[in-house]
Amino acid sequence: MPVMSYIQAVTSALREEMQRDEKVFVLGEDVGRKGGVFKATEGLYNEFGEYRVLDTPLAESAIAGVGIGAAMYGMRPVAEMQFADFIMPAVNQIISEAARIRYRSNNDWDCPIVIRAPYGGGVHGALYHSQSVEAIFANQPGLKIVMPSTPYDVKGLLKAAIRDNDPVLFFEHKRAYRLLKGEVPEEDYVLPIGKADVKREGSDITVITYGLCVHFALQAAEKLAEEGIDAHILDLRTIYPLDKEAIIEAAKKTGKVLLVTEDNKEGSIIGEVAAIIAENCLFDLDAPVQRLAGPDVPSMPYAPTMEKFFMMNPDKIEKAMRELAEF
Amino acid sequence: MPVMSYIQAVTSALREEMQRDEKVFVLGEDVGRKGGVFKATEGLYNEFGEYRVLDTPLAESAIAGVGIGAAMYGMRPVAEMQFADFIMPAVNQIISEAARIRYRSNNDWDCPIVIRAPYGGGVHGALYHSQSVEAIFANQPGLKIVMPSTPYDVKGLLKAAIRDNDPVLFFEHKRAYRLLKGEVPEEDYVLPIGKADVKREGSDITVITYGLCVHFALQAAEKLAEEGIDAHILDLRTIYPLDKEAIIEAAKKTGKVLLVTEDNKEGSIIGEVAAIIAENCLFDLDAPVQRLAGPDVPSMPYAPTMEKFFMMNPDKIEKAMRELAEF
Amino acid sequence: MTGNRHEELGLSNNQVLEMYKTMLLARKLDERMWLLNRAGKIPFVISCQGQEAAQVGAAFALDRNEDYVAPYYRDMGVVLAFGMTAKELMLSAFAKAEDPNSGGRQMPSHFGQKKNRILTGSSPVTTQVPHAVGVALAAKMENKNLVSFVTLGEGSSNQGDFHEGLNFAGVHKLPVITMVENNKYAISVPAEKQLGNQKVSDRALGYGMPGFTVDGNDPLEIYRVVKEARDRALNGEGPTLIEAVSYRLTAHSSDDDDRSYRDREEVEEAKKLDSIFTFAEYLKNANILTEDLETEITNEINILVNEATDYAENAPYAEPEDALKYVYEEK
Amino acid sequence: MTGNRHEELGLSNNQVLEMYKTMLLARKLDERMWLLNRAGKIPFVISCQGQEAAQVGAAFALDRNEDYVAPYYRDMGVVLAFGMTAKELMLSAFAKAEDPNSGGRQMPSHFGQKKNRILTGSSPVTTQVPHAVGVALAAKMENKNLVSFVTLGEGSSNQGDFHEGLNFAGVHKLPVITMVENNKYAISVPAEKQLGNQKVSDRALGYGMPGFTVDGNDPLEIYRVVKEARDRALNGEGPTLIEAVSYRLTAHSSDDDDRSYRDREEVEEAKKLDSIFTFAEYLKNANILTEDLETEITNEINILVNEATDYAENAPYAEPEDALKYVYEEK
Ligand SMILES: Cc1ncc(C[n+]2csc(CCOP(=O)(O)OP(=O)(O)O)c2C)c(N)n1
Ligand SMILES: Cc1ncc(C[n+]2csc(CCOP(=O)(O)OP(=O)(O)O)c2C)c(N)n1
Ligand SMILES: [Mg+2]
Ligand SMILES: [Mg+2]
Repeated sequence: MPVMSYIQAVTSALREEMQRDEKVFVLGEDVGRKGGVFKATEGLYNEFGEYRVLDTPLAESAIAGVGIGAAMYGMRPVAEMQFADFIMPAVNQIISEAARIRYRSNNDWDCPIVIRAPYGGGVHGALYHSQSVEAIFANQPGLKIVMPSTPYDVKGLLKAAIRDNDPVLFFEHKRAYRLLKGEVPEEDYVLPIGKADVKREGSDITVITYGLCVHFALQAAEKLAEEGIDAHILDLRTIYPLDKEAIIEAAKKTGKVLLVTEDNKEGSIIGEVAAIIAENCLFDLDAPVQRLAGPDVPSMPYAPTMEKFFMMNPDKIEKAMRELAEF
Repeated sequence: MPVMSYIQAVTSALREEMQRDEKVFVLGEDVGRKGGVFKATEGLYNEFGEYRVLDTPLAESAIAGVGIGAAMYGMRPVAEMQFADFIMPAVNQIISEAARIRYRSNNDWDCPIVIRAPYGGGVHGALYHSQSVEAIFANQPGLKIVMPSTPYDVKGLLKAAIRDNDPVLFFEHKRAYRLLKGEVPEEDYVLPIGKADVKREGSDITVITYGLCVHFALQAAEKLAEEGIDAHILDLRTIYPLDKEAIIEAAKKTGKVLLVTEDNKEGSIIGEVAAIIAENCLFDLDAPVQRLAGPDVPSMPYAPTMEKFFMMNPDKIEKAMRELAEF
Repeated sequence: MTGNRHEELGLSNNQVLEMYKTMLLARKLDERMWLLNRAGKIPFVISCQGQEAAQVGAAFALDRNEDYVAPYYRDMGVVLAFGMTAKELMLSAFAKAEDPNSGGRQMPSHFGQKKNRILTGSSPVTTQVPHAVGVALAAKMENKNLVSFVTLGEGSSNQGDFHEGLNFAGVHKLPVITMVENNKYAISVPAEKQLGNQKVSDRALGYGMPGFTVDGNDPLEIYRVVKEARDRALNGEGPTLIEAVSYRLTAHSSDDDDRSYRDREEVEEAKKLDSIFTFAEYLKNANILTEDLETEITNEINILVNEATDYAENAPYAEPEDALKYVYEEK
Repeated sequence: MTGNRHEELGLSNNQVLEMYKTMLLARKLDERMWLLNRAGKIPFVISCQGQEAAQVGAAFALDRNEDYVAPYYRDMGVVLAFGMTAKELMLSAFAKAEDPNSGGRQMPSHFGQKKNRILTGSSPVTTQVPHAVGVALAAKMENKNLVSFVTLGEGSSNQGDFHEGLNFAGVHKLPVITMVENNKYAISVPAEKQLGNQKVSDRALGYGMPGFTVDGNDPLEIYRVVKEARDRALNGEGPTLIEAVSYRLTAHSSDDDDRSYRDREEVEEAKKLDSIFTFAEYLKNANILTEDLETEITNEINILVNEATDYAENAPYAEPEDALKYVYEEK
C-alpha cells in the first residue's frame, strides 16, 4: 500500500470524489490558484478548472451560505475554512441553516455540504491559528463532526463525508498535515461516519481521544508497554454524535479511563464522553474518570514557553496514563 | 419585600444601574421606543433618552461589536439580542473578540459588556424562538454565562453582570418572564457570579439544574415530598465557568444525582456537570448520574403535540426523580 | 395607473387578471389568519399585507416552472404564484402534519416546498441571501437557463449576509435577483434608523450590479424591472438589486402592537395606496375587471379560503414522537 | 509629486520630514524582521511594505493624543505614529514578555496599546470595524472631541462586519473614519475576484457617507482626505470611507510564496511607485531632504532598529505558567 501524509490523504480524497461525481466542487479562500494556504487543494484548480475549485471572496458566512444554497440545489460542495478559528463568522449559517434544513422542512430539503477546516496547535499559530473549535458545534443535532487521526481515516472519512446527505464538519489537525504518514489503499473505500475505532487493544487502562492526540497517546502507550502497562486506545473519529456503544465498551473493558483532548477542559467534548461513562459504567469503574486537557484559558499563546505549557504532548499523556494505571 | 415578575426584575436592574452609572447604556433591536419585544426595557427610553436606550439596525454582529468597542472605550454597554436564537451572527464578535480581549492584550484592555438574550421554549416559538444556546458558548474561557431562575436572582445577578469587568452572557428564560414572580428587596444588592445556590435542602436525591427548570424541579420536589422523597436542589445560576465545589458538595450530599436541562442532551452543559461528578465523586455515588434533557433533535417544533414532547416540564422531572430515588 | 401599461409589457388581460387574483387571494388568506388568531385558533400570524403587488408582480416576471425562489416570511404572494395552495398555507398556519412547508414544525410563513423550488427558510433574517446566490452559482456551473430570486426586508438588508451574498454574486456575475421589500419599518424601527442611506438600491453599486428603487404598490412596474433583471441574468450579465417600496399595513405580527411607535394617520395615508385597490382600479379602467367579475372572483376566493380553513382546522397534528424524525437522513 | 503641496495642506517642513522618518522606520523594521525570519530567529512576519504612505499620511492627519485607532496587521506605520516604539515592535516580533501588545501571546502585528489608544486587535479580519464604531458612539455620547480611525484590507471589506459596522456609523452619523488599504491582493486572490465592484469607496453611498479612492502611495493626498474626514466628523457630519490604493510589495506573509499567483513583472512595476522613494524624491525636490540629512536619518534608523533587535532578542520570554494569567480580571 502506498504511504502518504495526512494532507495528501485530504487532497487525494478530494480529487477522487471530484473525478467520481461532477457535482462535487470545492470553494474557499485561496483554494484555487494557490492550492490553499496548506496546499490541501494543490493541483485541483489545474485539473478541474476555476468553477470546481473556486477562490471565493474573503467572507466565511458566504462561503458556508453559498455552499448551502448549492447543496440544496443538488450540488456536493466542499467548503474550506482557511483556519478553524475563522469559522466563527459562519456559525449562523452552519447552526441555524445547514444543521436544520432537513428537520425544519420535514425531510423535504437536504443539505449535503462538507465544511473542512484545519484546527489545532503546536505550530506557533498563537490564539487565532491554534484553536480547537469543535465544542462550539458538538451540541447541534443535524450536524456531524469528524476529526480523523490518520491518513487512512482521513481519506475514508472525507469520502464518506462528501457522499453523506447531511452536513458534515471535517476538522483536520494542521500539525498532523505533514507530521503523520501512513498506508492508504489504492482502491476506493469509505469509512463509516459515527463509528469510533480501537487504535490499540489493551487491558490495563483505556484512553479515549481523537485527532492528533491519538497519535500522542499511541506514542505514550508504546513507552508504557515497556513498563508493562497495557493501554487500550479508542479513537472517537466522529465526535458528534458520539459512538456511545464503543465508548461504553471501551470504558468497561479496563475500568480505568483517561479522556484526552487538546481543547480547553471545561465544556470540551470529553465532558460528554465522561457523562456517557458516568451514566452507563458506574459499577464497572475502578477509578474515577480522568480528563487531560488544555488549561481553561482562551487559546494557546505564541511565545514558545507558553505555547508548550498549553499544548498537549506525549509526555503529558504518558504521565496521566501512568498515574491512572497506578490508581 | 415587594413582589415582582422575572421580567420586572430585569427592567428594574437595568434602570437602577443606569441611574447609578452614566456609562451604562442599552442597545439592541426595538429596545428604545417600543421598549423591547418582551418589554424588558419598557420606560427606559423615556427616562434616559435615545442614546442610552439605543434602537440599533437589525445586525447582531454590529450590536455585539459596537458594544465591545464602546466597552473598550470605557462604557458599560448592555446589549440585547432579541432572541437567543439570533445571537448566532454575533458569535465571532463574542467568542473571538469579547472573550479574548483581556487575555490577548495581556491585561491591557478589558471588555465589560453584558449581552442579554431571552432563551427557552414552551411558548409556541418553534425552532428559532425556543432554543437554549448556552452550550455553544460554555466552552470559552474569558466569558461568563449567567442563567437565573428567580426574580431575586435576576436582579442581583444582572447588576453584578453590569458591574463585572469581563463580558457576561445573561440568558433569561422567556417563559419565566411573566410566569415567575417573587420577592425582591428594595435596597441595592448584587449576587456573586460564579456561585451556585441551593434552592431546596434535601437528603434523598440531588437535582442539579438551572433556569426555568429550577422552578419545575421545585414543583416536582414538593409533590415528591408528600411521598416522603426529600430532594436537594442546586441551582447552577452561573453555567460557565461552573461552581465545581458546589456541584461536588451537592452530589456527595445524597449520592444520587439527577441533572436536568431544557437543552438537547448530547453536548449540553449538564454533560460537563456529570463529568465533574464522575471525576470527583465516584466513591460517593449510590446510583449512576442521571441526565434528563430534551431529545437530540435541532429544536422544539411548533405544533403543540411535538412541542410538548420536547419541552421539559414538572411531570418529566418528577418521574425521573422518583425513579432515581427508587434506585 | 392608467392606460394599457400591461400590454406594453407583453402581458395579456388574462395574465394581469391572474396577478390580481393571486394578490387578492394572498390578502384574503392573510386577513382570515388574523381572524383565526384573534379567535384563539392559531397562535401566530405575520402578514403580507401591503406587499402583495411587489411579490406577485415579481413572481409573474419569473419562470415559475424553472426558477428558484428564496422567499422571506411575508412572501405569501410569491409562494402562491409559485404553486403553493391556499390549503397548504392554512395547514401551515394551523401547524398541521400535512403542512408541506414543515409538517407543522415551523411557525407559519416559514416557507419551503421542494417540488415548487421554494427553498426552505428559517427565522434568522437574511440567511437566505447566500442560499439564493448558491443556487445561482450551481445554475451557472451547470449551464442551466434559470435564475434564483430572493427577498428580504429593508431592516434585514443591514445584516452581514446581505453584503457577503451580494458581493459574491457580483464577483461571479451570477443569475440572482435580490428584491428588498422596503415596508418602512423593521418591527418598531423606522427605515431612517435602519439604513445609513435612504435608498437600499444604492448599495448595488458597491457590488457591481444595477440597482433600482421601484414603487412596490405597482405590480406592473415591479414586473418590468424583474423581467429585465431576469433577461440580463440569463444573458450572463449577472445579478440585480431591486428595492420595492411600499408600507407594512399591519402590525409587525400578531404579537406586536404598533400603536406605541407609529401614528394612525401614517397608516391611514398608506392605505390609500394599497395595491389591492389601486390595481383593481387599473383593471377596471382597462375594462378587464367588471363588477360581475369582481363579485365572482371574490366569491371564488371566499370559498377557497373557507375550504382551506375548514380542511386545515380539522386536519390532524403530527404525533408527539414525530418530533424525533428527520434529524439526519433515514434510510 | 512636485511643488510645495505640503505647505498648501498646512504641513510644516518638519512635519513632512517626521512623516518620512516614520515611513522609513516602518520599512526598515519590516525589512529587518524578514531577515530575522529567514535566519530562523522569529517565526512569522507580515508586512507593511508598500502601505507606509497611506498609514503614516492618515495617522498624521489625526489627533495623535486624543483619537483612537483600530489598526490591522499591516499598520506598522499607524502604530509608530501613534507612539509605539521600535523596541516594542521588536519585542512583539520576538514574542517576549515585555511586548506591550500582548506580552508575547499574540503573533506579531496584532497591535494593541491602551496608553496610546490603539485598540487590541485579533486575527479574524474586520472585527475591528464595529469596535471603532463603538468607540465613535461612545465619543458622541460623551461629547468628546475625538474620532476613531479603523483600517482593513480590500479583501476584508467583503466581511459582514464591514457592512454592519459602516451602516451603524451611517445611521448615527458617528465620528469614525474607515480606511481600506487596497493593496490589490488578499493572499493569492486579486481584487477583481474579491470585489464585485472595482472601487471599494463606492460602497460608501449605500451607508450614506462620502467615499474617496485615493492614491495610497501619496502620503500628502491621504493626509488631506483624512484631515477633511476628521473635520467633518468633529462637525457632526458623520463617518467617511476612504480607499487607499497601493500594492503589497512582499508576499502575504513569511509563510506565503507569491510566485505561484502573481508575475514578477507586476511586482517590479509596482516597486517603481514605492512611496519610500517617491516621497523622498518629493522632499528632495522641496529641498527638505538633503543628501546629508538622508544619511543622518538612515544612520539614526539603523541604530534604532539594531538596538531594538538586540534588546528584544535578549529579553526573556514569559514564564510557562504565565499562560494562565488574565483570563478574567484578577483582583
Ligand atoms: C437575525 C435576526 N435578528 C432578529 C430577528 C427578529 N426579527 C424578526 S423580523 C424583524 C424585523 C425585520 O424587519 P425587515 O427586515 O424590515 O422586514 P419586515 O418585517 O419589515 O418585512 C426582526 C428584528 C430575526 N428574525 N433574525
Ligand atoms: C475571518 C478571517 N478569515 C480568513 C483569514 C485568513 N487571512 C488572513 S489575511 C487574509 C487576506 C486578507 O486580505 P486583505 O483584506 O486584502 O488584506 P491584506 O492582507 O491584503 O492587507 C486572509 C484570508 C482571517 N485572518 N480572518
Ligand atoms: Mg421592513
Ligand atoms: Mg489586500
